[in-house]
Amino acid sequence: MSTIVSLPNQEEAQLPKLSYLNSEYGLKSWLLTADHKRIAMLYLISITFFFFIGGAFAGMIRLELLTPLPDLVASDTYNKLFTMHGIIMVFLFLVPSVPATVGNFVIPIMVGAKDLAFPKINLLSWYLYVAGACFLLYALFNGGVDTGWTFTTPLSTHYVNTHVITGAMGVFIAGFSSIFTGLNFIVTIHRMRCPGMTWFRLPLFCWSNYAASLLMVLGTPVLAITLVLVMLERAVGIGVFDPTKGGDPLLFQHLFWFYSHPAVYIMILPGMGVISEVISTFSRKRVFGYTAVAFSSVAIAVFGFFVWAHHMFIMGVSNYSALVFSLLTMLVAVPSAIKIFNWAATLYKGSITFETPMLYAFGFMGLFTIGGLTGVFLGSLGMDIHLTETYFIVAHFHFVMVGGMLMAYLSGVHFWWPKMTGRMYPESMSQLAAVTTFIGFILTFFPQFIVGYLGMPRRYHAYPPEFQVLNVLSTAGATVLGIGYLLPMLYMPWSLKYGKIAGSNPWQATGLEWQIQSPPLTENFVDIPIMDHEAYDYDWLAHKTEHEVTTVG
Amino acid sequence: MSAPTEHEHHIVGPKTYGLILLALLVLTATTTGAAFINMGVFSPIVALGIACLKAVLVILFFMHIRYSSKVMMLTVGAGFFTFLVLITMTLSDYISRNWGLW
Amino acid sequence: MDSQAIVTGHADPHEGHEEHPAYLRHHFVTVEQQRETASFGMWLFLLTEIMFFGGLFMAYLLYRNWYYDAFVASSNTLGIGLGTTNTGVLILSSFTMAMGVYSAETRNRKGLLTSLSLTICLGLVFLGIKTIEYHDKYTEHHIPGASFSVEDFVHPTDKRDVPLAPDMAQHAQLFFFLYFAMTGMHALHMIIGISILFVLLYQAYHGAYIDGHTSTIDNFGLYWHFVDIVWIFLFPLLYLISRHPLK
Amino acid sequence: MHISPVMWQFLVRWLTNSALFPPEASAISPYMDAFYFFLIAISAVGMIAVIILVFGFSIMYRKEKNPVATQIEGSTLLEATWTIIPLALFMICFVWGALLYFRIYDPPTNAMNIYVVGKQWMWKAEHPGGQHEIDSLHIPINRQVQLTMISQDVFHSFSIPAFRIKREVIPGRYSTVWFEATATGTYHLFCTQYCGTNHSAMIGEIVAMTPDDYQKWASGSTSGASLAQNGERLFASLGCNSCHSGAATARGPNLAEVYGSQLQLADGSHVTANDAFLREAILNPSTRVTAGYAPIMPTYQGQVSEEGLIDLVEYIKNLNSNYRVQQTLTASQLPVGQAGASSSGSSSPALNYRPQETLGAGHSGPAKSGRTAPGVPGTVNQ
Repeated sequence: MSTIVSLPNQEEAQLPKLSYLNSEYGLKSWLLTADHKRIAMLYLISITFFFFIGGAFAGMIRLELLTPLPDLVASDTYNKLFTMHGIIMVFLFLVPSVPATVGNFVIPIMVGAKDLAFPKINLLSWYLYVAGACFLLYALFNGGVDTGWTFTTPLSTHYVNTHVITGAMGVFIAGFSSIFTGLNFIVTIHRMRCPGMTWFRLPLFCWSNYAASLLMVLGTPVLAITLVLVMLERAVGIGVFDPTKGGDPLLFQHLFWFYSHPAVYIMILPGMGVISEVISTFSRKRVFGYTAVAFSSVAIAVFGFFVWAHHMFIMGVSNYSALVFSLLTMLVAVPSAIKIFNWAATLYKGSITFETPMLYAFGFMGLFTIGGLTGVFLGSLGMDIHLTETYFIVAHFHFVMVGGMLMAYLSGVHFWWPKMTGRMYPESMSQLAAVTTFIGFILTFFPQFIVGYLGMPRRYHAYPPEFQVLNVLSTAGATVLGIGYLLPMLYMPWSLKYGKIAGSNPWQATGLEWQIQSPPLTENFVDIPIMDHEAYDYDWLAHKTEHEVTTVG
Repeated sequence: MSAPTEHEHHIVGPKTYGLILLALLVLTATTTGAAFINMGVFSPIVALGIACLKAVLVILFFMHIRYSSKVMMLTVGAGFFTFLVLITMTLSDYISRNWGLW
Repeated sequence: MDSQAIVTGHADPHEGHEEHPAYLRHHFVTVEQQRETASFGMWLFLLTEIMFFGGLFMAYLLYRNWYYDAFVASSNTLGIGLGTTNTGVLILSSFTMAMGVYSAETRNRKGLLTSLSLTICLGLVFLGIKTIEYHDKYTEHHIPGASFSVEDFVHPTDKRDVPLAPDMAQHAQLFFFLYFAMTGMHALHMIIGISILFVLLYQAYHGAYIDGHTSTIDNFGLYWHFVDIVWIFLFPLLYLISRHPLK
Repeated sequence: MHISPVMWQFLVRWLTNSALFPPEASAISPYMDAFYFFLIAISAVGMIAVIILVFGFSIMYRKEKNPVATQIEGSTLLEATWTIIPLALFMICFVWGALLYFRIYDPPTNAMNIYVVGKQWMWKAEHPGGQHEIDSLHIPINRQVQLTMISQDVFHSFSIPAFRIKREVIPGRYSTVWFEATATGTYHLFCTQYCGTNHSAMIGEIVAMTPDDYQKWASGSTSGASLAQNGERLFASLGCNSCHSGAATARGPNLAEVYGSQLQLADGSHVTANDAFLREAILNPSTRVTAGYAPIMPTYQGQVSEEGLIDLVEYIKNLNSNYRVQQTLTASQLPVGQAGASSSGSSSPALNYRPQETLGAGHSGPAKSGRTAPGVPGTVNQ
């Protein structure tokens, strides 16, 4: 059976009279809303804001590293730059990026619900996010934090005199924001599915966000208590992590990485969900091996809790447990490989078009593959000794986080932009942006693998001159990358007013969210839908569109 | 078939609550008494065993898990499982540290 | 606009009761769904609480193994009597709370009011006893930090204790820090719980929760029982398991 | 097109001496690089596979060419394939990596030992012969060198890219790493664990020399007293010898030839007396009490610097007989009064401490143990 793609005639399409955007007006109607779509918009704005703050810091870091000498900024300033870059990018951008914006917007619609299970808690989690962000901004404006985003003891507790407590408090609060988001998603996916929406009819985006939410709910509290202990140790001087008082600084690392390694999967899993949706939609095909992809998400989430000590291989953990953790690390690499190959196989015999989300998705697949494979370098014990704490590891997690997650995020934002706003983004412009981002990214971070194997340590303010050429390349790439990220900032707002009217289903995608008007009504569905077909069922979609054509005219 | 697995609401009566209360108090007395008997390495095991028993009673009856759906039981299990992962995997490092030179 | 393209019928699984009670939120279909959703969410929140305390338990286990003697000696300075009483009190309060849930389900306003107020009282008793214990620690200079004195551990007053070497005695501070951190965190949860209880009591007094919509009471009950469970584990760990140190 | 001269200069410099790998200057580096190439090969294969699939399909099945998609459910066989093959490859990486890891972190028995102390923001190396260096380390080639490292403040990390070795330097605990340099030359020494303001200034140079040159250098730059000699002086001035005199009735265990021996502890367990154990025994004596002795030793936490501890450890390592110990003892043996006076101003909790009869079965009895407590002078700094 086959499907003929016929994009709806967008000249005839018009914006619906009533939608969640114009149901109420005024600032109050936004700040006190319980509508998941509006909260998603609030998140979108605040996250973008912090992304560009963090990006500015990254730019200054790259500028400093243009020359081997410590000439642009003082070393303390530099330390604060990369610390705030890390904290903001991890806790204020990457962790909430896809779940809190795209996920918040589409997950309730995908499962056929009128809202998330706990709309007020959803709003609360945004306010918590803002509160945490305010703490971090306060710390920033009062001179920042210079412990590195890992708050490593005893440095953070006894040897720096910056605003560690404020910063840690900010992260603590932001952590609870993500806990509540995750809690909301889990409950929604469990309890709010519409009739007929069985687990295996869920879009894969729901599966991966579900897995990520499990990690949020179970992992983040450990970070919270760890930060509480750090704050207490700094304020009152209790010695839980202080070797001179009999504490063990490694215990901090254990507790911290128990959250912060799963956090990596919190960041990447929702991105994988986006890729599944996009690849399927633009190759007009059901995702190859749906169950395999779904279960690999869960497998990643579960294994994710067993591998944290691979961040500590050279830090004096027992070599026996290093062995165990390395083995488990190898296991957790497998589900990611499965996903990649399934996506590739989804293209087979598809009918592929190359709109912007698809381009970003291809970018994701390439960069994430590199990132994942270099992760195997670092996961294998011997190689880790030489590579860890060098620029190799910096390049590795930027390939996963920026090359993977950020690509997926942009892919998702472009993909659901018509649904969110009712208007199309300018296609050619955004394709340019996607390509620019990809090229800039490779140019920025690939040299860092080489300079890393050469032994240049991370977090270095000044470095031996022989590393300069590679660093110059990296900085040059960073400028291109920056342009790639600025472009959407220009044309996305533009499209709000001048973009083509999207119509309800511009991509001819099968998800429930594409079967309702865009932008949707506040209550999403007039009546709770009944799911009567599998996910990614393009034949069903074809029938439906034919049916409409016949009925309409 | 509505997807959310719905589960009829079971009302636990005061008799059950009373029995559980009695059991809990007795167990508390037992564990305190046991603390005064020297059982060597077993005294912590006994104490924690009794604690687990009490916790299970509270969860099953006071918190109605015994009467609620599989998903809930699974959820509670998952929580304690993750907790055990944290404890065991971390301690595995500390325990095995002085097994060898390295 | 095909705003409801795939809606092929009304979604309510059992067409029986069309009349929706006032407390059914717009985005739920049935009361059952709403109740189950609420309690499921509460349980997930309790999972986060488990992991939150988990970090502290982890630290306690580790340092108890490292500085066994210090932990034994300091644990023996805690009053087992007060500890046991508190455990009993807390279990009782759990019972009264459960009874509160029961009377809410059976729409018994009087029972609800009495059990809620009883729970409040028992909770306050618990906190009172805890205050006494804290005060003892203060007078004995067992509060870690500046005023901490190792005297009691290098020259034990208690016959059960063996004297500790000065360096080991210093590590008693770790025990007491963890003691205050864990019991303090627990007490904080109690305080929050009691303040919520006051609100519930007020609302119940004005006739809430006896119209069949008991989710709030149920979920608060879950929270209260969880706090109880935390104490059920703190009690043996801090008070009991070190009475007979292994020689 | 026009390249800016600066850019051009960089490119030329890079292309002329473009280093993709640090020099292979240690016995381990060839193994490390071999493993590296293997991993690169695997990655290349995986990468190429993905690229071929993605681009191939994108070209073959683009909409213009293939307007009609054919729905395919999936294939268990394929799933199994790309589960098992990556898993197998990763397992090879795991085993190979583990072997390499143990090769690097398993110290040889007869290596020459150098002590390294990291502090914000410098490296201090101490050779057994008493040569002290800062931010540099001179070593002979073709000789196994083991580093016993400790940090005075925060986490540091001792990294020599040219030797492909790196090890965290931990506060409050010895960590070791070893290498065997194979080529003379000067190499980078980095602190790779972020350690505060001047992290990037905590660098130094490794000077690998031929054994003769090393001998010349060592004899030229010795500070006079070897570590063991410093240790002996410290041992006496701390009054350790008043308990650890080696006499049968001594309150402290006999330390002669204790290093490397199996000790039975009060709790019945056994430990090997290595550097870490000795250090721990000085700072937290009562955590691991030797069987048959009372836990009466005061802690020297905060009284001896890490260098001092290293001296003591090195001294005890080389202590073969108690002859000199007793010599110094007779000189410093004083009645209680003067002992107290000599150590006045630095009263330690141990001064008026009485052990209980109940403990330490078979130790030499409380009567004596009460009489003279070890005099504890103030902070020792040499």
